[in-house]
Amino acid sequence: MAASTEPKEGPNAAFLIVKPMATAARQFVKSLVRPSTIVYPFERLEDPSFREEVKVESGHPIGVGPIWDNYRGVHALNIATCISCNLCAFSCPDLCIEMVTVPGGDPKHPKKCPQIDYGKCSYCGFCSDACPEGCLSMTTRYELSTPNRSEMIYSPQKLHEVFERKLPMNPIRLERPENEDAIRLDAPLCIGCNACSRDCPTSCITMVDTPKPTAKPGEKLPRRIWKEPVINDSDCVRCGTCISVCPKECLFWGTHP
Amino acid sequence: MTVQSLYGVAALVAGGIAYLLPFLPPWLVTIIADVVFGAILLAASMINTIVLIWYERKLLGRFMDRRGAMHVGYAGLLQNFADGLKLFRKNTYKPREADSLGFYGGPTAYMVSSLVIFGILPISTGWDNGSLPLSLLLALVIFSFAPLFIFLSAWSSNNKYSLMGGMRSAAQMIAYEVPILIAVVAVVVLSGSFDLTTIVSEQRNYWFALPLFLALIVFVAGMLAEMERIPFDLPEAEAELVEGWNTEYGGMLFAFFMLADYLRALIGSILIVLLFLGGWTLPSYVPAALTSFPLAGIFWFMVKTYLVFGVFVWVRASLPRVRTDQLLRVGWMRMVPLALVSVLIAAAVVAAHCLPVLGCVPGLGS
Amino acid sequence: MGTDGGTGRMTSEEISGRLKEKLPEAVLAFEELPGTAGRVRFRAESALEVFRVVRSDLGYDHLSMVGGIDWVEEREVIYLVWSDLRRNYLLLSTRIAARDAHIESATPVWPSANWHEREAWEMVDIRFDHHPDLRHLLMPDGYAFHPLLRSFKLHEPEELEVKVRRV
Amino acid sequence: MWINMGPQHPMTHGLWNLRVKIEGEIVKEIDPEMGFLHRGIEKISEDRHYNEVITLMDRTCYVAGIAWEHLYIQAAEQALHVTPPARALWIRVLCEEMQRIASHVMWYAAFVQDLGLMSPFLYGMRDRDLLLDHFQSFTGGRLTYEYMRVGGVRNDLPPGTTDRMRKTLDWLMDRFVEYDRLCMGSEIFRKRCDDLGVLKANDCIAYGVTGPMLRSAGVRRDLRKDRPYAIYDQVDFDMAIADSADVTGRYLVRMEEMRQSVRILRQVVDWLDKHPGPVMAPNLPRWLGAPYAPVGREGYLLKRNYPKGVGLSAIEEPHGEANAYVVNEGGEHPYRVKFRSPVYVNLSAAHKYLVGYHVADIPPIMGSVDVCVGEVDR
Repeated sequence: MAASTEPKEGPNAAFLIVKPMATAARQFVKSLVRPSTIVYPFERLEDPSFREEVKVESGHPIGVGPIWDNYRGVHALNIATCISCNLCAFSCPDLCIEMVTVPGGDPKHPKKCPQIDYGKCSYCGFCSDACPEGCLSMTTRYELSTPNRSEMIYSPQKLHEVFERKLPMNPIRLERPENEDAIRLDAPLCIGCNACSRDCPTSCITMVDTPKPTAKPGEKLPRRIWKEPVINDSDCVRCGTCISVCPKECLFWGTHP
Repeated sequence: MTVQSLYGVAALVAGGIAYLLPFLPPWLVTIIADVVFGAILLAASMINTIVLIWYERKLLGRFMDRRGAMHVGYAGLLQNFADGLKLFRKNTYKPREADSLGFYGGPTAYMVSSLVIFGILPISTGWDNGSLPLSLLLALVIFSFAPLFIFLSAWSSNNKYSLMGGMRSAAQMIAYEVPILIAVVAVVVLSGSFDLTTIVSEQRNYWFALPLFLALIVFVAGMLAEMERIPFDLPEAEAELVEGWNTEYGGMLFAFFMLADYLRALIGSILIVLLFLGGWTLPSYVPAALTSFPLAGIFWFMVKTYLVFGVFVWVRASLPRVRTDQLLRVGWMRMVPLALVSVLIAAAVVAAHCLPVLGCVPGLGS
Repeated sequence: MGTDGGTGRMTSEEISGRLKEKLPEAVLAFEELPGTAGRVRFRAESALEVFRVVRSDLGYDHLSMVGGIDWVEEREVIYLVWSDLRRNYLLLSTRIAARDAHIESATPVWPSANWHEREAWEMVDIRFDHHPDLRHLLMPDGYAFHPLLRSFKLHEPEELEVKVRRV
Repeated sequence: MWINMGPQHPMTHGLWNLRVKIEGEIVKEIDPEMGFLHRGIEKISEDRHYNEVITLMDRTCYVAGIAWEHLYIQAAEQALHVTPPARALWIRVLCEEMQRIASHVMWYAAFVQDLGLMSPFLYGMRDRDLLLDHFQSFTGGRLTYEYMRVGGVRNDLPPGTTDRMRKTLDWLMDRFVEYDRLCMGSEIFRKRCDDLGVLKANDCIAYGVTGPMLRSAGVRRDLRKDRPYAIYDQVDFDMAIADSADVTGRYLVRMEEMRQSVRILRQVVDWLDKHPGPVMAPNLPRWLGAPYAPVGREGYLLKRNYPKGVGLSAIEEPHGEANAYVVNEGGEHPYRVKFRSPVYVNLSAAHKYLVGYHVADIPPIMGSVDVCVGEVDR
């Protein structure tokens, strides 16, 4: 049945401005005690003492809660645990993450950590979902206004400063699908060059010797180092670095073993 | 004109000048005293207007479940000065095709014509500058200059929105002048005088709001239209006309309009207090302690004025804006008859010399 | 789709039967499409007849959207129609050759096609014949490109020539 | 005299231009100009992963973001042959109905402000904030939620959400009474809105107008009832109908819809309390699963013969009926995404309900259409 939406009272009842004025007056009296607004820079919802004072609870016009922990604000980056896997940069729909070198890596393979341009960031949280180590996470920090546009670019060090403030970090970690694809090796193509193992951010690729087949008469064995990568599947974060560095394109995504 | 013809504050000033500078001729003393008194009036009205804006912001804030201005000065009292300063620093742009004289002269004349009325309105006994037997009429006449200036500035800003706003403004003000004047006639009939001081002193026993309740309603509605406040703010209906007739104005010229609007709001509230709510007097049965402290007259006058303005704010917080044709229809077809009825009531009261509820009242009529 | 959407199989068969009976040549195929009564592929040349039949005989009185899809060599025009009577959607689609892509406008049958067709024209470059007002809608006047074509690549800044209309 | 109402004009909630030809105060002719906010969302979608399109959906309609997510997700799931778990469907309906209330409250605030009434604007914003708080508690965002994923929703509700929700719903029901007092109880409001912007049922159907505008003309059409998607066939609610086909009718329909949404939400919350479970479909392909990563070689998906498909979804968005058409050609990006925005269509009939009224009537009429330019221009 359709709900009745007919007005209860007719439009031309005498002097109907009384009702709205009474409503406004009621609101006036209510807000004389305490208006629903908060004086923002001085009172903050996330401040426990303020919440205690105004007894914020659900249904109260001041709000149903603090800044919740899964708020998607400025990122916090723990440089120490970052493995430079590039997954955050890959998953960014706005291309606002750039991997920049930070001091601390070995000179041959410098350590790279995300630098985020908040002028472009859409705060979707895909990077923090993608981070396999949980070192890049969004925090409850929401104030980043600045008079200078270049200050919107947060270097890894600046993101690490956010991390050091111990703000609440996004508690939600997404589970990986069980049938997740894994890195597979097209063995006949492999030349055993060690590039994948060298660049693997989690060091889950080890090169193992493969037996060199004996050459049959008339057949020429390919020139290669007789080693093949073996991937420790439980450690692999599926960043695809090995695929991108492989010179022979012999690594590819395959189904779960 | 001699010194003796002045009294009240102006006389005080003149006396002071004559005491301090005894060598000055009396006519010069009078002129200086008038100028000084004018400056005091200007300052008083300006400060009152700005406080009025603050008052509206705070009140409207509470009606809207928020706080209003609160950071500059105590409880935001200085916020308007800060806003004014900002507007003062701003560049004023004139549209290329706009007419200079009207564009700049309109707001100035609007402002000046609003300020002039303050020289006429008695605030308390011993305040006003001389007795004007027709002060009420003069005040209303100056008050009704405004549509002309608004239309002038609207027309000369060469903007379609401004033009429409100016047209609406003129139409609405003319439509509401008539019921206002008729309602005032009711008051005049009851008090027997056009002098505001006399009108107030005639209300020493009871306020004219009681017998002339209809006239009060008409007058309040008419004043809302004259001040262009919600629900009658169609000339500057920001939803369709951007800012109505002051669309093209920025910076200090906009501040002029803004200030003049609130000046007129203040004048409207003062007129309502003077005509219907007993001015600076309280009814005679009120304990004497309430009326005998120094400056009691001004105090009660201000309290009443601000309460009346609070009602305007209340209306603004709870009613939407009406449409032009509805406004005009209400003005001509409801307000005018109501005002006429109230004139009849006033005449009946005067004729009977008695009020059925309050009993016989001495000192009515001629 | 969470649920089947209330499309009865009977209705689909009925619709396809009616269409084949009325328009034996114009209708090329009738396919199942979850969430709708079906998808009708028709010949672009007889578009207006199809619209008339769908509108008046089948009772699909409400045109939800018109969209163009660029399949490089040809372009597809989809019409999503809804029937208040049957309470389901029907998808009409037709393919036209990419060069000189044009089709009869649906505005005489469904007035609401007006803006949809303007958009499809400026986005996918499908000209709608006898359209009352085929102007740019979302793109600036005088915009020479058709952004939703596959040949229009993102990340390549284009020179814009915009003619500004004066009021 | 032609006047331009927009693109920077208080009447245009968003960025568009309504050119109006007036004679005196009467509107004689109109010509809407759109495209000021055109961002090419359909084009950008062709360059994004299926899940990444969701970030665009929130920005399509900035007052009903999650409804658009719902719309897109349904089409994408159909195109990709993914079935979400039941709890995810219920959570999506929870989101959509919360969004409906939030959007309608926002509409109320803006609409009443167009009539010059400021205080309900702030009441509306205040009450909407409660719903945004709820959204933030489980999606992490207040306006752009990025919550739904192909195959479910990103995360489950945090503990205590349902209880907080119930309290909020009670509070909101009281506020709806207050809204009605301020509007329907006001003679001036009725005078302004009665018999204004009339669009009769046959015109509505001819011009494809949907949503509250159509229902206010007495046409019984609500996709939640007529073509129940997600779990709308399992909840009990009424369709809001009015007969007057004018601004008042639209107001009444929206007010009633909010009450019905509260009714749906109460049922949804009860269901969610009783039925814990997963919120993501298991066995999603890796590139749809949670952490996204480069696919590696070109054509990886094509090699795997991922099934092609076409997805068509239709939801009753707060503004009306929205459609999405997603073509999956087996790639990691959608081949084509086409949206039908209800406001776009409702606006295209503007000459039917604007011509002949006063200039002062334009803001309330356009306000009653509930224009959201983000979804018109896309």
